[in-house]
Parts: sequence; C-alpha cells; structure tokens
Amino acid sequence: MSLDRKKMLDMYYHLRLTRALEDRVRILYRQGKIPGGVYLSTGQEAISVGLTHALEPEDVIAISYRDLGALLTRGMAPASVFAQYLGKITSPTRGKDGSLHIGDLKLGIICPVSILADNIPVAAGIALAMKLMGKKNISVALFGEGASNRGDFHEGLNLASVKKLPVLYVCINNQFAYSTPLSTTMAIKDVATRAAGYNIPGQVLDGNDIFAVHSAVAEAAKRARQGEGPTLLECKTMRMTGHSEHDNANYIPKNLLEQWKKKDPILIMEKHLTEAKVLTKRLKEEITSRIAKGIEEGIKAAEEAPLPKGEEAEKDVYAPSS
Amino acid sequence: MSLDRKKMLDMYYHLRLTRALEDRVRILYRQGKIPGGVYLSTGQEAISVGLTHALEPEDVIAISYRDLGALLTRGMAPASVFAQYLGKITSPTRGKDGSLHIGDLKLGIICPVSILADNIPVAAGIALAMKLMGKKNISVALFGEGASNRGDFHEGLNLASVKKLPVLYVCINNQFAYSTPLSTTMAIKDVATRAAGYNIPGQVLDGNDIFAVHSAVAEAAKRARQGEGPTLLECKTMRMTGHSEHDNANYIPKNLLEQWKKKDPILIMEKHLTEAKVLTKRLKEEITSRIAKGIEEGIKAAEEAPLPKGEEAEKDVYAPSS
Amino acid sequence: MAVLTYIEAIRQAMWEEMKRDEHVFILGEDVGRYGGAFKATQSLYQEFGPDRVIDTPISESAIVGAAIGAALMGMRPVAEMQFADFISCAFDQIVNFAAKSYYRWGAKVPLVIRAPSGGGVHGGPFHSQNPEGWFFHVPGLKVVAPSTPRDAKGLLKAAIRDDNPVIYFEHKLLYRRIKEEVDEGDYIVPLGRADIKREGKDLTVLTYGAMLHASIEAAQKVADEGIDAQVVDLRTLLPLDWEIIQECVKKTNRVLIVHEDTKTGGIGAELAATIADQTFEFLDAPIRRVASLDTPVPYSPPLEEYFLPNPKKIAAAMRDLARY
Amino acid sequence: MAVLTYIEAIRQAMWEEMKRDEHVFILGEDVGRYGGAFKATQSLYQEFGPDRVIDTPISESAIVGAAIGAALMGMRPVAEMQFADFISCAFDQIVNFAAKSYYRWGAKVPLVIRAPSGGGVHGGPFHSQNPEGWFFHVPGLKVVAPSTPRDAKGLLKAAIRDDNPVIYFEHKLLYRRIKEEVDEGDYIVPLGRADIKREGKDLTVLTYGAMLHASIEAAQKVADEGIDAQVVDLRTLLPLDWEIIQECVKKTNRVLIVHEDTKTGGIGAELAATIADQTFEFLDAPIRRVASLDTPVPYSPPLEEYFLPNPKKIAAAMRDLARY
Ligand SMILES: Cc1ncc(C[n+]2csc(CCOP(=O)(O)OP(=O)(O)O)c2C)c(N)n1
Ligand SMILES: Cc1ncc(C[n+]2csc(CCOP(=O)(O)OP(=O)(O)O)c2C)c(N)n1
Ligand SMILES: [Mg+2]
Ligand SMILES: [Mg+2]
Repeated sequence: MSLDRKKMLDMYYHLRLTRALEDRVRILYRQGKIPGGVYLSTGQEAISVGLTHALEPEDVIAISYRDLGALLTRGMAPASVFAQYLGKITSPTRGKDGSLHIGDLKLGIICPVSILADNIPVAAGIALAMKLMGKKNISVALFGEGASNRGDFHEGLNLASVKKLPVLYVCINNQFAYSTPLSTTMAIKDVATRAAGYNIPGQVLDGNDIFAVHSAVAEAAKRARQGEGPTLLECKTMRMTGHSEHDNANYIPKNLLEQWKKKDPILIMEKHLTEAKVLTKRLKEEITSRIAKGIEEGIKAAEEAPLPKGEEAEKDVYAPSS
Repeated sequence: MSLDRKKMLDMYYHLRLTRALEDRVRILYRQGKIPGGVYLSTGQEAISVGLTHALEPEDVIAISYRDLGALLTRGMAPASVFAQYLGKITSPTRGKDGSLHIGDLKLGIICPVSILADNIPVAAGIALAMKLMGKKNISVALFGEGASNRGDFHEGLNLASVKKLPVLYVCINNQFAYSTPLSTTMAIKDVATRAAGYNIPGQVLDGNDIFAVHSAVAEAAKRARQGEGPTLLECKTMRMTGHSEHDNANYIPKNLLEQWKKKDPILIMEKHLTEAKVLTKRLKEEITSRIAKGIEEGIKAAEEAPLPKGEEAEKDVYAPSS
Repeated sequence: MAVLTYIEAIRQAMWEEMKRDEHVFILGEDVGRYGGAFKATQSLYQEFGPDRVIDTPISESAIVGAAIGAALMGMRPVAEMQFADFISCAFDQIVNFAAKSYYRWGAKVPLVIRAPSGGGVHGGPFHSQNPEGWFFHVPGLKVVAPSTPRDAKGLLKAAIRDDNPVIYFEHKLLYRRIKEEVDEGDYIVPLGRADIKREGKDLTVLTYGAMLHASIEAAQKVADEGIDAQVVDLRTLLPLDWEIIQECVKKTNRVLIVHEDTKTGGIGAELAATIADQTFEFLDAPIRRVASLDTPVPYSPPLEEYFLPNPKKIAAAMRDLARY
Repeated sequence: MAVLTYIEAIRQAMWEEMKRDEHVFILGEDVGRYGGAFKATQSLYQEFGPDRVIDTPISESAIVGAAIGAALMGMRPVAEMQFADFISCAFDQIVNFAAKSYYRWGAKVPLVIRAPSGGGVHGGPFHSQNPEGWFFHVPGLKVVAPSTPRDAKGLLKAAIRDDNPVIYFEHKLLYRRIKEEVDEGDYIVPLGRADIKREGKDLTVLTYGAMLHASIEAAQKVADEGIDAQVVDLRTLLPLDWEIIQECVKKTNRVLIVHEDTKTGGIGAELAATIADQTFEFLDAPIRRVASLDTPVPYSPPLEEYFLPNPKKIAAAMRDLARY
C-alpha cells in the first residue's frame, strides 16, 4: 500500500474521531437530550472514512444516514454534528433537520434524505454534471444492502452505466436492514452480483479493513476518472448497534456480534499501524486526548448554542431567485 | 417437441388471428375510426401466443400493451377488441379505457396500465396469492426491454425471487423502446443477464420461433409450479411497426427490418408445420377464411354497437362493498 | 371491554380480521418477527406464521404492487408503510394501478395500506408528514384517519372488508398516548361516516387524527369563556360525510377546520370550498382553517411547535370566529 | 415577431435558454434525435448535441433524481416526462428530495420538469391526467401551467432561470391548436403573476391551461346575454398571485373557478377557500367551481366529453352565478 505515514495517521484519526463522536452521541441520547432518532455506524466506520480519504477533495459524496466518517473526514466540525442532533440554530440545517441529515456543498457532501436509495440516481446526476462541466471529478453514493432492493438503485445504476458516468456505488452490507437479515430480502449473497445487470465491475471487499476500502475506492475512482464508468463496491461489515438507539437489536445473534467484534475496524487498523511502526503508544495517547478534547469542545459549543426561534420555521422554503 | 397436431394448429390459428386482427385495426386507424392510440405487435406475436399456449388455463397473465396474442388465445372475442379500440359500450372496459388495456379475471388476464413495469410487482403478488391459496397455478408478467429499466422491474424480481414465488418474467426484447435502441438505454446486450442479480435462471430465446417460446415457457412454468421460483425469459424479436401507428419509425434502419422480415414468426411456423405435414394448403386456406370471417363479424358487431352514454363516465369509481 | 391504546386497537383489528378471514394477510418491512417499527403487528407473526405476516425487502412500490396483485386474486392484503413518508415511493402503483382498476375494468382491489403519519415527535422532514392531501385528490381511493382507539379498530376492520383500496393513516403521536375502553367483539365503524365527538352550538370544528384531541382541548379552554364548540371527527376523509357536515354548519353557522397537514391544498380547502358553495346562506362568518405551515416539517422542537397547530392556536381561532 | 404555436414557443424557449446558458440541458425519454413524443425538443439534439439533449432509459425516478444531482452542481436541467401521467413514478424524488432541499440545507435545486398534461385527445386514463393538484400541495415546489404561446415561452424561460424546482405543465391539447405572435427576443414572464386575459365587470373566472380558452369562449357566449365576465389566467399555480385574485374579487364580487383537473381536492378548492376567507365581505354569491368529474379520465369520446369541462358547462355556470 502506497499510503504515507501522515495519510495513515489522518485516516486513523478520523476513524477514531468517528467512533468517539458517536459514543458521545449515544450518551447524549441516553441522557434524553436528543429530541429525535439516532442511527450510528459503530463497527462500520472504516468504510466512509477510508473511502473519503481515497477521493479528491472536489469529488462529491452522497452519503447515507450512517456516514459520519465521511463528514468528519471532509472537515465537518464535531460541534456542528452535535448541534444537528440537538436541533440548535448552529447546526448545518439550522435545526430544520436532524440525525445525520447533514450536507455541505463546499465540503462536497450531499445532505441525505431518509428515503433509502434516492441518493443513487442523484449521484448519477452529479457525475453527469461533472462530465458536462468537463471536470475530472467523480461522485460517490453510499447505501445499505437493504436500500439496494429499491427501484432507485436499479434506475440509478442503469442510467450511470449506460452513460458511463464517473460515479462509484458503495454498498455498505452490514448484514441487516433494521431487523431484517439479508437472506430474507434478497436471493443473492453478494450485492456486488448485481453489477452484472449493468455490465460494470462489482467487487466485494472487507469493509472493516480501512486499507482495503481505500485501495478499492482509489482504483475504482481512477477508472471512473478515466471515463470507464461506474463501479459497484460492496463493503462487508456488521452493524454493531441497534438499527437506532432505541432498538435493542435482540434479533441479532449474540455470537455473530462477538465474531465481528474481533474484526473491529479500529483494532484492525491499530494492529496494522503498530506493526508498521506508524503508531506508537505515545502517539495513540496523544490522538486519544486530542479527540477527547475536540469532542468536549464540540459538545460544549453545541450545548451552549441557542435553539432556533419558532419563526425560523417559516423561512427559506424557496430559494430567492438570483 | 411433444405438441400434438391439434395444439399446433390451434397455436397457428391464434398466431394468424393476432396478425390479421391487428392488420384490420391498422386499417380502422387509417380510416380515422379509432379515437385513441394504436400500438401493435406485428412481428412479435409468437411470444404472447406461444406463451399462453404453454400455460394452464388458470394461470394468470399480466399482459403489456402489445400482447393481443395472449388475449385472443385465452378466448377474448375479436368483437370485444374492436369495440375497445372504437370506445364502444360493448368493449371489455365499457369504453372507459382504450387500446389494449383489456383484462378479464375469468380469462386470467390482468388489464395493463400504461405505466411500464407496474405489472411486474403485481404479477409477484398474484403468484403470492396462488401460493397462499394453495393453488398450483402461476402468474406471468410480460414487458418490453425498455420497461426493464424501471425500478419496478427490480423491486418485483427481487421480491419474487427472495420469496420463491411461482411467476415467470417474460421480457419481449424487440430492440426498441419507442425511438430508442437498446444500446442507448442499457449497458448490457441481454436483459436476461439481469437474472443474476436475483439468483434466478435467465434465458435468452428466439421470440420469433413459437415452439421455442412454448417449450421455454413450459419448462419455466414447471419449475415455478414445483416451488423453484421465478425465471426471467428474454424473447428476442423485432418491432416491425412504428411504436404506435402514428410513428413512421424512420429511426429504424431499413435493412434491419428486412433482415427480420425473413424471420417472420408466421413464416417460421408455417415452414415448420408444412415440413411436419401438419399444415396443408387446404387447411391453411380454411384457417385463413375462418379468421377473415371471424374478423369481419367482429368488426361488424363492434361498429354496430353503441357508444356509451356520457353519464356512464360517472359510474363505478368505487366497487360497492360486498 | 378492555382499555386499549390506539396501537393496541389497531393490532386487535388485524388480529380479529385475520382470524375471521384467511384471505387477510400482512406485508411490509420488519412486520414479521420484529412486529414492525412501531410494534403494530407485534405477535401476529407468532400467531399466524410467516405466510400471513410477510417481511418484505425495502421496496414500497413492490409492496403495494404485490398487494394489488394478491387483492385482484381475492386476497385481502394489509400493507404497512414503515412511515407514511415512504408512501411517496409507491405513489404510482397506488394512484394508477389500484385506484383506477375498478373503474377501468371492474376488477376489485380490496387492499389496505396502513401508514403511520404525523408529527409532534421530532421526527423531522421525513418521519412526520401527513400525506393524506395527495390521496384525497385521487378518485377511486378511500382515505381513513382515526383519532381514537375505538374508531381505529372499527375503521380498520371496515377498511379490510371494503372492496376498494383504502389508505389508512394512523397518527403515530396517538399510538401510546391515547387509550380508552374498546369493544372486544366484532364491530366495525363504517367508512364515510363522521362522528360528533363534542356537542356545541356556537361553532363547528371539522378535524381528524391527532388534531381531534387538540381541538377538544381547545374547546374545553374556550368553554370557560362561554364559547361552545362542536367538534366533528371526520374519520373518513374520502369520501367525506357531507350529510353530517352540512347539518353541523346549519346548526352552528360558523366553521373552523383544523388539520395537521400543511394548509395550502390540504383537505381543509375542499371542506371550506364545498361548505361555502352549498351552505353559503347559513354562514355567519368566513370559514377559517388552522393547519400546519406551508413548509416541510422541521426537526428542532421550537420550529416544529411553531409549524404545528396546537390547542392554543386552535382556541385563538375559535375566539376569533366566535367574535366575528 | 413570428406566429408560433404553443409547442413551438416551448421549443424556442429551450433553444434560447440553451444558447444563453451552457448549464441548461435536456434529459428525458426519446428527447434526442427523435425530438420527443410530441416533438417539443425537435432539432435541439441536432443543434446542441448528445451531451446537452440526453436520451434516457425509461426510468422517471432516475430522470428526476439525476436532474436533481446535476442541479445541485449548478447545472440547470430541463427534464421531460413523456406524459405528465408518468410523473407519478418520480413522485418521491420530486416531493422529498427536490422540494425540501433548500429548506433543509440551503442547497438550490434549479430544476424544471416539463410534463405534457391534460385530456380532450382521447388519451384515456393514463395519457390525459392533470396532476397539478398533487404538486400544488408540496411546499418548496413551483408549479406553472401556461395557456398561450407567449406565456409558454416566457414562463419556461423564467422557470429555467428560477433557482427552485419548477413543474411545468404544458397542455397537450394546445400544442398545435393555439398559435399567436411571439416575441423572438429574450423576455420572461415572471413566475407568480396571473394575467387578466379578458376584462369584465360581472364576474371573475379564475382558470389556467386549456380551460383558459374554454372560459374565453364561454365568456364570449354569455356576453351576448349581457354577462360581462373577466377571465384571469393564473399561469403560475404555486405560488398563486393573490394580489390580482383579490383585486378581481373586489371588482366583480362573483367568482367562478374553472379547471380541468378533477374537482375534489383540486386547486380550485384552495382558491375558493382562501378567497372566501379573505374577501368574505366582498362576495355576492357563493364561489362556484367547474372542473372534471371525480373519476379517472375515460377514453371513449362521449364519456370524456361528459367528464371534461367545456365552454357550454362554463357558460351555464356563468349564467347561474350572474343570476344569483
Ligand atoms: C424508502 C424507505 N423505506 C423504508 C425506510 C425505513 N428505514 C430506514 S433505515 C431502514 C433499514 C435500512 O437498511 P440498509 O439499507 O441495509 O441500511 P442500514 O440501516 O443497515 O445502514 C429502513 C427500512 C426508509 N428510510 N426509506
Ligand atoms: C413509466 C412510463 N414511462 C414512459 C412511458 C411512455 N412509453 C410508452 S411505450 C414506451 C416504450 C416502451 O418500450 P418497451 O418497454 O421496450 O416496449 P415496446 O414498446 O418495445 O413493446 C414508452 C417510453 C410509459 N408508458 N410508462
Ligand atoms: Mg444494512
Ligand atoms: Mg421494446
């Protein structure tokens, strides 16, 4: 792998930051401070972090609702994320939306809608725009294996493939769609198999190995940039939490979780970085405390920020025409 | 092939009847007698005729808008079809709908809607009902290669495959979707390739060879009846007319049409039946005149039937509850 | 008679109908062993098995499409949308296939789509919508929106037995907040009949769903001030019960419409327009509407509160109207 | 100034906008070399090439979804639905993604969806619908429905330049039947402004699309009988031009609403409700509506004629209203 030390440590930082921030969100939720739902990515953070690190800054990512890693890697401040959950006026949506429905065009992140798979044709359109504007950038859509059963998955991949658009379709196969295991929602084992229906490459990879994600994405992005069209990447992982924080997920066999726990993406990355002598104990401690500090600052800023005034609800239904 | 003489002649009759009826509809249209649009199946009739002959009478077919052969094989009277085009009160929809939007639950035919691919999940539901009611019957959905690009194709095949429902998906690949050749709407050559995404058999066959259609459908139907789930059959053929009768289809290369003309399904069947000594010249003449007679009677009945009264428009928005 | 919550009443209706008629079955996302996102179908899978309580892939269009197919064969599917917001993904199948079937070719589609709708739970733009306005504008559909456990049970049973496609909006705010004694026996509340939930003589409130409760609360507030409001629970939105509505207009001569759906183009518009047309001479004041803002449903509590109607806003409108 | 048909005016608007701004592009089914089912995009492919006039697969949801994506990047897509009826397949992308984007996160979606709507051509239940009522009930969308070539051109240009998602309903009956002189220059008709197409003092007709012409014809009929009807072309349905509407109500004190969309829950309901609320004291008669029946659009000519409003039915309503 041709990643330099700094890059690897950056990736590690964002991976740890994602985990830590979500752990903190979980606490906020249990404290009853979050008015809405909380959907976390515990155990699958390597995908959105690894992916984002493999892209160019002006590539655009149409995230889904568990992809905090992409947001943080692109520089979204923890304070903004906390503010979003808390519904504060300082949130990226000014309190208009909750959970991870965060986007920022300047950071190249498209704000997700709840409706699963809607971002798949949208990402095709972003890629189309890149092509029409003569940019060498690409777009990425992230979605779960459950979402791949929706019609928009098919329409989006079909459009993207026939027009050879520069877009990556990254399926996060975390085995479950809410309470439903993959086997009861599709007759195939690998979502990547579906690539055949669009004559594009489909590749299965270990979503808990951040380097595997990074290199597969880098490779597919290169192909896309060269005009060779979309790729469907399926990252196998496991949803290590409930669907949302109010779901105890007792439908997931305990031993399945235990198995996956051993493959925790942070563990795997740390092992690798330690072996490669990139991560020392001291460095790790430094990073840990830097993250803790950033998070506590973020929480503080978010908690201190005001809620929006009611009248704000009425504003900005329409963009003023330029 | 294990078809007996009578069956083959029946198939031939329905094939010829379909062609002849549509030729007559074309004339009606050119005479300005048909208020609405006319979409014909010239050149691809073997598919819906062959298919219907391969099914049990209580199997249910969710036709599309060019599948006159299925209707006629199931016993829909020519007079009813003409009445439908003419908007007469004697039409199967009592003038409420036009073109081939004809259905009859007693004949096991589901009335199509214009919205392409909608019948694909609907057929899954019919198959589900068969299964729940403990019947050994199956359902079939017919659709074009263009329709296979819609989301409902994906959602329907996915649901049918994961639930192993007794349904056949029959794609009529006639090379064009309105003006658009297959190559500009999908990156694959064979729609059957898409079967891989659902872990079901996908099979390409010659849609102009009625016996090929018959045996492939019979085979797939058997599998479905045995609980082995859906099959995707792709019947290659060619749309030998405009998309509708007002479309001169000058976007289709002439030589392509000439090539396909040699593979006309009636020619192919006649050759076969003559070689097998099933069809004699006399028999052919008999059939020709029987068809002509049936059609002229049908036309006459339809032309003489009254148009609906305006007030009928207001009726039957709701079924009376039983 | 047992005290049931709104969601228990819904569950009981399904249970009883499934016992009564083997053609009734359930399909939707996570409705099986898990019992549904809101637990509306809890224990049904265990009782009736996987053939009659079917977990589907995430594909609302196929859920409704398959339900239509099964209904055409004589089954009586009850499809669940996990949230009413996702019904937009099945819009085409509903409005084009299901709603027009009987009119076009006489084929009945006895299908129920249950859809948890409504806000007030900080669900944000995609877990709070009230989509009834769209379906109200689709000839061939019936649209139901109960506000109490008794009605929820009786209307769901009626919907299941109806031979037309019925969209059944259950307000998620009411699921566990509203309870009352509910008949265990087999009763239905017929579709198309409104119900006067509070008698009054000064003005009539036409409402449904969660807003029934807000309106009753508002009526109690203004009662102390000498305003006696009648509160009508529409219960079925399509078709509307014009008979009761007209009676009430003639009795009180003042009308307030309250709904949680956004205002412009909501059902309140049709109510106001038709009442003003047909009982013009009986009106002593303009018909007023209290509804949500014409915006998406915002997430943050102060925004959502500002967005939604509530007893205070309704009471203010009542006072205005009574004074007019 | 050249005489253009309605469809030529639409085509000219696209042509000019594509010349003016390279971000404008077209996508849809058969819109390329073929020029579209109605030939609205004829010659654009030849002029602007396959990158800017894009033939798509049959997948309305992807057409709109991709258009949204491109719009978020600063492009200005004009998506064509082959028939407005098929917009139901893209419903979710429109109402959930496009309409709520700016409100939620401030991202503009400058997208136009052109949709040939309307009946009178014996298209039957799926080639005749008027789906504007649904979108009128979606905050964040704009909805436009021109009735004349001049407006068609100017409104389409305005829609393309607008930074919000706009649904542009073009009535297919008018495509080749209506022509007039149209400015070749670069003009727009601003969104949100109604236009008085006929001055009159006895009553006001509020209408749009094909019904503008039927209403004018009806006004001419009743003029001989001494009834002087003012006819207002709403042009933009969302947002409505309340200013002009109120002026007209105050001037004529009688209001007739005419639309081709089905009656119950149509835009006419909101018009009637709001007018009756805000200008109650100015009304000398109930607000009447002439609209299509609450049924699917039937195919057979006598049925469709009975279903649709027409000058005769409108004239009858005018007489009734004038006499009230
Ligand atoms: C169209 C649609 N239907 C249903 C839902 C409700 N829902 C939210 S998340 C979820 C499960 C998603 O599973 P998957 O796509 O595998 O993503 P994961 O939650 O595993 O990350 C469901 C059913 C939704 N958001 N959108
Ligand atoms: C959802 C939808 N979009 C567009 C149309 C308009 N339309 C009618 S037929 C047709 C082409 C269909 O092509 P295909 O599925 O290959 O069937 P074929 O006409 O070749 O039999 C189109 C675009 C439609 N009926 N439904
Ligand atoms: Mg998943
Ligand atoms: Mg085709």
